Amino acid sequence: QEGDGSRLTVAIAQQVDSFNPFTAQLAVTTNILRHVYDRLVTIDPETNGPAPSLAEGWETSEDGLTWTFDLRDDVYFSDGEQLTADDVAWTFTTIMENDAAAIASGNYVSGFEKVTAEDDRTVVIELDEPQATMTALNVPIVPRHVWEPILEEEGDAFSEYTGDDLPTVGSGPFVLTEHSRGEHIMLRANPDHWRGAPGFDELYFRYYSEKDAAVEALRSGEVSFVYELTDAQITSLESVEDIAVNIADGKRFQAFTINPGAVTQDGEEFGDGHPALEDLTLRQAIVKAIDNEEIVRQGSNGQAVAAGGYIPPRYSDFHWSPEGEEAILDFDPDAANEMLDEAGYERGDDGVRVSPDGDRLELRMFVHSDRPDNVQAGLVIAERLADVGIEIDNRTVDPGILSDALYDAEYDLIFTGWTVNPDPDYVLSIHTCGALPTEPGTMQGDAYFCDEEYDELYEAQLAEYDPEKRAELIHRLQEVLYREAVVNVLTYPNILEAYRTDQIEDLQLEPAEGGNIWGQDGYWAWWSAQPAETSGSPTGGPSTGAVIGIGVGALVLVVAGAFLFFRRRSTMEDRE
Amino acid sequence: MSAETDPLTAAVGTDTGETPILRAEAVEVAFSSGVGPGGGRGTARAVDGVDLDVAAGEIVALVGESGCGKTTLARTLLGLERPTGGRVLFEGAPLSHRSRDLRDYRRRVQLVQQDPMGSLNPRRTVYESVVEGLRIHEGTTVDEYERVAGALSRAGLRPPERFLSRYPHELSGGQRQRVVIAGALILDPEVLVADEPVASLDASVRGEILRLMLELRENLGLSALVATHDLGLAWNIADRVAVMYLGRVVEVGTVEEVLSAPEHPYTRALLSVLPDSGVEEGPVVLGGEPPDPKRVPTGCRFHPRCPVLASGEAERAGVADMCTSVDPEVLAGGPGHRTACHWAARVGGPESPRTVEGPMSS
Amino acid sequence: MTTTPTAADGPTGAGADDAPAPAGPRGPGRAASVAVYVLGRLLTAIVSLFAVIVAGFFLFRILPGDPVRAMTEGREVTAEQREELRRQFGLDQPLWLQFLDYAKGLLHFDLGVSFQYREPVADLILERLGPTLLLAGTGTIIAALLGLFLGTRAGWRPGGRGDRINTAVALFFWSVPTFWLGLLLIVLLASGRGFMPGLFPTGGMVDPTLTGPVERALSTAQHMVLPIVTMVAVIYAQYLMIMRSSLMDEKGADYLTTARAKGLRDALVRRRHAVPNALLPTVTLIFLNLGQVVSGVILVETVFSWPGLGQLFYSGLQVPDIGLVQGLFVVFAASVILMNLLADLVYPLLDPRVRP
Amino acid sequence: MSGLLDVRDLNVTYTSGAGDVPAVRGVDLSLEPGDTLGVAGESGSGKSTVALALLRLLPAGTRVTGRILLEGEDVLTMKWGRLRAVRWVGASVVFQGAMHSLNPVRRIGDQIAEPLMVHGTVPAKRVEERVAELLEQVGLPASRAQDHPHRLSGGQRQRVMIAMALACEPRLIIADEATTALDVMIQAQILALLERLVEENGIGMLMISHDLSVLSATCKRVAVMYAGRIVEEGPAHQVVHDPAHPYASALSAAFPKIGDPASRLAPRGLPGDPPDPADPPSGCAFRPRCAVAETVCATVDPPLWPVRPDESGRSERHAACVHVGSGRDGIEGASTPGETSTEETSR
Amino acid sequence: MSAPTGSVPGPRPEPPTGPEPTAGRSPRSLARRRRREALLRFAREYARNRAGMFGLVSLLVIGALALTAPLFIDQTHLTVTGAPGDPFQPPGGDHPLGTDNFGRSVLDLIIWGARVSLTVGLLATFVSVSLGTLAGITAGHFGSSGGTGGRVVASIIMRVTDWFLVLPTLVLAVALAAVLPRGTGTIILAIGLTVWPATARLVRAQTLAVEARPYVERARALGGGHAHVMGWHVLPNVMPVVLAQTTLLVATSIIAESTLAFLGMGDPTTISWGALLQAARTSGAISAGIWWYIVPPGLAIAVVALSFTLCGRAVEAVINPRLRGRS
Ligand SMILES: Nc1ncnc2c1ncn2[C@@H]1O[C@H](COP(=O)(O)OP(=O)(O)OP(=O)(O)O)[C@@H](O)[C@H]1O
Ligand SMILES: Nc1ncnc2c1ncn2[C@@H]1O[C@H](COP(=O)(O)OP(=O)(O)OP(=O)(O)O)[C@@H](O)[C@H]1O
Ligand SMILES: [Mg+2]
Ligand SMILES: [Mg+2]
Repeated sequence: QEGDGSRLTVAIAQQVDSFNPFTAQLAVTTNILRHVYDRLVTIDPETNGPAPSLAEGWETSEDGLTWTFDLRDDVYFSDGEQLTADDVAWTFTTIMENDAAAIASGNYVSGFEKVTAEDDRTVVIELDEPQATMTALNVPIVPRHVWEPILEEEGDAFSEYTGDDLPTVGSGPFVLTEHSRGEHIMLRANPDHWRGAPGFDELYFRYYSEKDAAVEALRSGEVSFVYELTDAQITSLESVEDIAVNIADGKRFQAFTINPGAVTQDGEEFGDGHPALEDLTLRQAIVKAIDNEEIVRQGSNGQAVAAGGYIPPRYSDFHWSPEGEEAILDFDPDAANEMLDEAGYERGDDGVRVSPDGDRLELRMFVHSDRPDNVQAGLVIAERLADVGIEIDNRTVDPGILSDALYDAEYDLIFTGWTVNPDPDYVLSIHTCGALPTEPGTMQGDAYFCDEEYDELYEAQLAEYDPEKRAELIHRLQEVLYREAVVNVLTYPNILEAYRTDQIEDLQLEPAEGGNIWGQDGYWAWWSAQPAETSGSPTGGPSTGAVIGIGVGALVLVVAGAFLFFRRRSTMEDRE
Repeated sequence: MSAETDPLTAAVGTDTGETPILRAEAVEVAFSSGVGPGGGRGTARAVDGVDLDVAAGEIVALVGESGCGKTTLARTLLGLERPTGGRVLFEGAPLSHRSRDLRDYRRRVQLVQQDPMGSLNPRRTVYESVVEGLRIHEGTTVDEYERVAGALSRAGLRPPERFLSRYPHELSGGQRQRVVIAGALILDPEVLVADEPVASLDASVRGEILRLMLELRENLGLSALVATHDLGLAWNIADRVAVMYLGRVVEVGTVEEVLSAPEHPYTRALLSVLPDSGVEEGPVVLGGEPPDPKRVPTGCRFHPRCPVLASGEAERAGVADMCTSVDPEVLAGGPGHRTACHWAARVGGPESPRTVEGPMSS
Repeated sequence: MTTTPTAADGPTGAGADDAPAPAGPRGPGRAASVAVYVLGRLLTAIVSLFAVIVAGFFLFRILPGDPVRAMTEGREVTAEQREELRRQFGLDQPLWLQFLDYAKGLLHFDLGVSFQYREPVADLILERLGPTLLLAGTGTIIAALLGLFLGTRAGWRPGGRGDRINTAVALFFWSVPTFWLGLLLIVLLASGRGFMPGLFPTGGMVDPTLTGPVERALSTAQHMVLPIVTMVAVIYAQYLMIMRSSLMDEKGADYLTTARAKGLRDALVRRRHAVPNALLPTVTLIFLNLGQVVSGVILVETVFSWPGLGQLFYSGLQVPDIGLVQGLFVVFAASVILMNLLADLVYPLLDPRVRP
Repeated sequence: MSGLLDVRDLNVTYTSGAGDVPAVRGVDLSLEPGDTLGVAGESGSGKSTVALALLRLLPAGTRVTGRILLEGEDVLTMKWGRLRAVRWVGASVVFQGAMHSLNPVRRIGDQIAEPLMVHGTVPAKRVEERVAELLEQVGLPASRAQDHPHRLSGGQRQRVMIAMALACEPRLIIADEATTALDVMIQAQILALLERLVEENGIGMLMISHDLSVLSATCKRVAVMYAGRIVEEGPAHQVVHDPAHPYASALSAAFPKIGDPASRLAPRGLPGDPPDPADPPSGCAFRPRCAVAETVCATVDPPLWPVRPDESGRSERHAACVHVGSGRDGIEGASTPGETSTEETSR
Repeated sequence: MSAPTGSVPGPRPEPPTGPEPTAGRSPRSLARRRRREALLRFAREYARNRAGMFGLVSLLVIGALALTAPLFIDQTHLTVTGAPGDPFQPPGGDHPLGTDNFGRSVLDLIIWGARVSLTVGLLATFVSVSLGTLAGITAGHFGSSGGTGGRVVASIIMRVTDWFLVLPTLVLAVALAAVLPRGTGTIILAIGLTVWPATARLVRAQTLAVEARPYVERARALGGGHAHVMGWHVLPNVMPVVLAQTTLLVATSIIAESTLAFLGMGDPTTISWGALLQAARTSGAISAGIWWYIVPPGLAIAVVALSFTLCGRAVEAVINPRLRGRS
């Protein structure tokens, strides 16, 4: 038995797709692999900017096409081999050259020309075009001596290789040692990690397929940490002794997009979006009729922030929010009604407006049935739009149906939402004209949005290495999005988490102010977490618990049995 | 003692040569067991070639021991069982198994089942059980109530009101049987096929029921085939009697002929065991198990239990070999006294020597 | 018309003066006929299974949604990455080719690959089969025994106090949703709030830190208590009700009077005579349920995070992981088929009358 | 008075369904070991009810009063435990409709063995042997013990029931239409068997049957029931062949005799309506159907009188009819009948 | 076949009322009168059963509340934007059962939810019980006495039933619910179409047992056709099984709705008991100890199910001759 050390238990729900860092995509696995493999650059919890990790420093060539990373010289894999520039170069090259290995991180290297190991400590990356996201390469660096043989052996089947040879060999603060599917995942601390040993000896992920059960497990001390809580759960946990709740600024935004008339990149129209929605006035009126504050209140029970721009305020540099004059789409149902009246949307007898072309404003709204906040927001929107004479056919459906509707452009309004990375490039890229489908059904983004000004701004920000200038460009991008009222952000839901203070002493949030614990872009939380003084191992109890439980069960059985027996005894005589 | 001149027998004219109203022609019914755990292979030849006529207005008794195929024959006559060989004729026409034809047929021919316990639906009242046939054929009629009451009182359940709303489990065995009879009579059938109709009735009620049958025959020309193992019943009402053994009729003739001057050793044994039979030699109790229709013995089917063969009398008559190897022919169904026995054919009956009808092919 | 003696029908012979022995149940052809019966059943089962496989395949293909999109939803992927996935799972091929591949795979017990886990579905299922069988098997057996026991009580004296209380309680549990009851049990008995100590774990199957086999077994038993209680509470009513009504049907039978007349205790009359007869219709139901129970534990497994097939299905459904869901569908259906087959084979043992 | 069975004033009233049915009204019976008492009577007259009452097997809710002394113990007031001990050992029953009285899912061997085990009549290892013996006794090969009831013919099932009834060597056997479903051949065997048992083991037998010839051949004494009462009782031969009560004589006359030209094609029944147990006619229940009824019959329900008594007023036979010898005197003498005569029935 | 099939297996359904002035009535009106009287008698007997009346009354009350709900519940109070209270108010004066996460009164929601839940429960049960009974009786009847043609029909029915039977109910319901458009109708269909095979199996087994009884043969010997045998003999004898199934299925159907919601197949925008439970669950009310949001919907389902059982029990007591006069 080796469980004497300190252990931190996390309740998780999502299943493991793969521990192959080249193919793992699900949030749980990427989160876990983040603790197993280091990246070149990580994020600084204090500043929210790039921070050195494997790379001590980096520099860019004049034309911005060549990046040189200087590696630390004290990084060892858990099998004792040193990590060198060769490992880095091999990792990137493999992703670039092998389709199967590109599944997880292919998007980061799509602009790479070549990656070379200058010497043991220096990696040089050459780009096709300038790329501002180079300090946010979320690519795990793997030991070449371990993975090269695997890659060769698996060949075409590499994409199916799930990396279940445990323990893993990585350079990160933890080593993945055990995985029992659907039961638990075990990580042991890497005491020789270059950044210093983690506080806990073991990181233990335990499966709870039902969130309420996980919360109860937190109450009973069986787990140390739960995440993705609801408002009601947070509220009730707040008052519990030895439990701390953490309400972090959201990384996600919740939005709905309006189908402005779907077209392919060649301009071929398809789908059956409501024709009137091509009209900017109508789209803007729809947005004006919706009160984001109310959605925060009703849809998220206050656990969200009403949105303006596209990028959550957590990323303060990139966040933009319409102020004063800019805030043309603020909640104002009267103004919305007026706009519509003026634009010729007459109200019919039933109070529903009819477009100037004679189309009744009955709009299909698709809502994710599996997202309670979407469902609730959907209800609010449907009711609010009724106020301005728009009838909503609320289709709260399976994700599958919803995505079919989206890709076939057979919707009018549809819910969406993204988790935004510290570098927002990707979520911005999906609204460029290049994200439009080449043929129906192949869209990259989540709205049929295409705007020249937007595309120009997007290209510009990608090539802009100066953070402040880039932030400015990104603000303007969001303004365009806001104005066009195709992608309409409603709220930024808070991240709700809780942990036991009698098990976890102290941990690092990311960002330090209003940051979250689970799903950090670095590994700060679990690396920094310290066992509490009183920390009894959370699972230290079960054997006594087992004894009590089984004892009680047995007692109940015995009592019931005795009762039945005697009852029978007493009545048996007099019965026929 | 011969009853050939019995006025009643003559009156109903079994000898007139008209087509019999109901006729079994070489009827064979074999049950083949399916396959399944528990085994039980082989074919049970429950009825193994029976010719039997029931003339209009005639009452025929079918007697025989348990398991000899009486019930099966009765069910076959009603079309409840399809014969595996031969056919059933009603008024000279072969019985059609089309459901419409069967329905009409079953209006005119009624069955009284052997088992009064099981023949009544436990969830139906007496009224409902009796009226069932009426409803099937005539729907609800105005005089339904009267007819039900009439049928019940004719069957001896008087006053009928007392029984109408009872359920079968509230009746005595005899009362159940009478409910079944009432249910059959309510349709005024032309032919009644009754399987042990009075087995659980006391003598007085039974007499009453039998008298009712005779009355119906007189007034309405009812014909009947009564399957029973009760020879007294045959004596009471039947014109003719057919003795069955292991799926075959082994002796047939008028009641007087068969019961007073039995020829077949089996019939004689039957009569001898009646409690107050006047047989001097004492009861001839046949040994052994009742024969199994799955294994019909070769030769005369009765030979393994035949007292005549066992006592060596057949040997003396020189037919012992035939007994064990030659199956006597199927007896014709019409009037006349016939016996399927090699020994009887050779030496004749004890009192009135007769010949067995010679081997014939039909 | 002549009747020829048929020698084939049985041993007869000149001079055989005792009647041929009755054909006992253990005739010579018994083994053969049993084999034919069993084979026939097996064949039917196989045909059903095939039908199910076809149905499963096409049923899940018409489910809306593109699995690859669903898998990559919310993450930063390029069109090429998606295409790669699509190719990997053979989703780029025409449907009939996919089916042929699938059918071919089935012959080697290859149920395809899970989109979500990137692992052969068969492996995933095998891995989870044990826990599910443990949970579902124990639960059903307890529920059936409890239901039959209480149903016997209730049906023996219908309308009595025991009957009223028993059926009311059973129906109450029957009418509450599984997840509702399960979660309440966790709240009440596992979380240790208020004065109640946390008696049972909130989920999972075994405490992984334990290594000794005895300890692990004990820990598993402890982890099983709440799921089993939930499962039993929710399903035992069905057994109770069916047993009750068939026993009531049987109550008027004459053989019960016989049994009583023999001087049997009331309990014996019930146990030895009434129950075996009343059990016959119930057995059908038990086997039906045994088959369905594997899929029926979806909710219990989900609530109690039991690492079994149900939870696997639930997770597959969330994605949706067509390969997995379809594989599970086949497995669930196969379990029903298997149980039906067993029922067909067992029933004749219970009811001599259906033995041909 | 310490006979095997002594029934006094037995009344049974069914209460289920539409109203009460007084099926048995004041029946007295007594039986000595080694005796056979036959019971005949009209269908529905309460014969089976009496049989069931003897072991308290009537459906719940049925009202039973009177006294049933089985070897001196009153069955009606027995504790359940004692009653169970008495059942099948003290007295066993072959039910009417015995074909339905077997459990369809249990092997007949087990069913026969069951009372043996329950009552511990024979040691466990001898049970099988005993079952085989019993089956042989009733003319079934011992191998049939392995069969289930549905594999047996009606007659065979009936014989199984008889074998079962004999299992514990009871002091009293109640055979309710035990041979009705049997063909004459087997009936003869069974009757012979029963007679032998009664004789050899000195057990008592209560035999209910419609077949008067069977009763007269097998039983020492016969009782005739009508409308829930015993209307005549006496030595079998006399009651069957020379009945005193009008109903008994009607019954006897109705019984067919093969070879008797008088009954040929002339079945005799009994005219008139059977009595309604729920609403019996005043006076003698048979009065409405009686050919020799008089006015007095409408008021007096006669008890059992001695028939043709000897000087001391005793007789082997009793009948409940005002026309029967002392009966008339009794009524005309306006003495209270009943007590004396019923007392005399039991020797 | 025009055989009359007494479909109401009422108590003592025939008039033992003596020879009445029946002259001048047509058989048709007589039949009608007979049926009416049977029904009346049934009602009278039923009314004597206290538990049955209790169940009936409570069902009627719930049904009446559900039907008249629009009269006393302000529908704007059921909307998210028009919620009258604050989220998660505990039970108190204004809201006897507290409020949900939007601030809507849980009591109002329960009453309103009865509309959908009862509809789902009743219709789905109706669909599956009638389908199952029909299939079971037909298969059982023709399988045992239909001649070759009948046997073919029976075996086809049974094959189909068996085939449905082996499909895992829940999985199939999920697939159906996913394919069909979301809504109450779909739920009803998904439940109704997947639950019936079990009923069919049970009914068939019972039918086979009944068919083997001599009274069925007697009916056939009387000339009764298939319809007669099935309706007059088989149906009353399978009623206990059917009733037992029905009482169980009502609850099953109501719950199935919430189970489908649990699996993500429900329509969270409708107000029903199942949806309420699911909403309570997704809002984390259970672990947050907001019992007033979780317990009432569960209890409501239980009450309806119990009431149905009481009714079923009473019907059974009335139609079973051996149970008559007890309880
Ligand atoms: N469905 C069946 N399957 C197989 N064998 C059968 C079937 N029905 C009857 N038999 C057999 O056919 C033979 C004749 O049976 P049947 O019922 O006709 O005799 P029975 O003369 O009416 O006898 P009983 O006097 O006992 O009623 C019996 O041996 C019986 O076992
Ligand atoms: N459970 C019951 N409820 C009401 N009445 C009943 C019940 N059982 C029997 N009876 C009635 O009681 C009377 C006596 O029935 P019993 O069975 O004792 O008659 P029995 O003499 O045995 O007639 P049988 O010779 O026809 O068998 C009958 O009139 C019968 O209708
Ligand atoms: Mg028969
Ligand atoms: Mg009787």
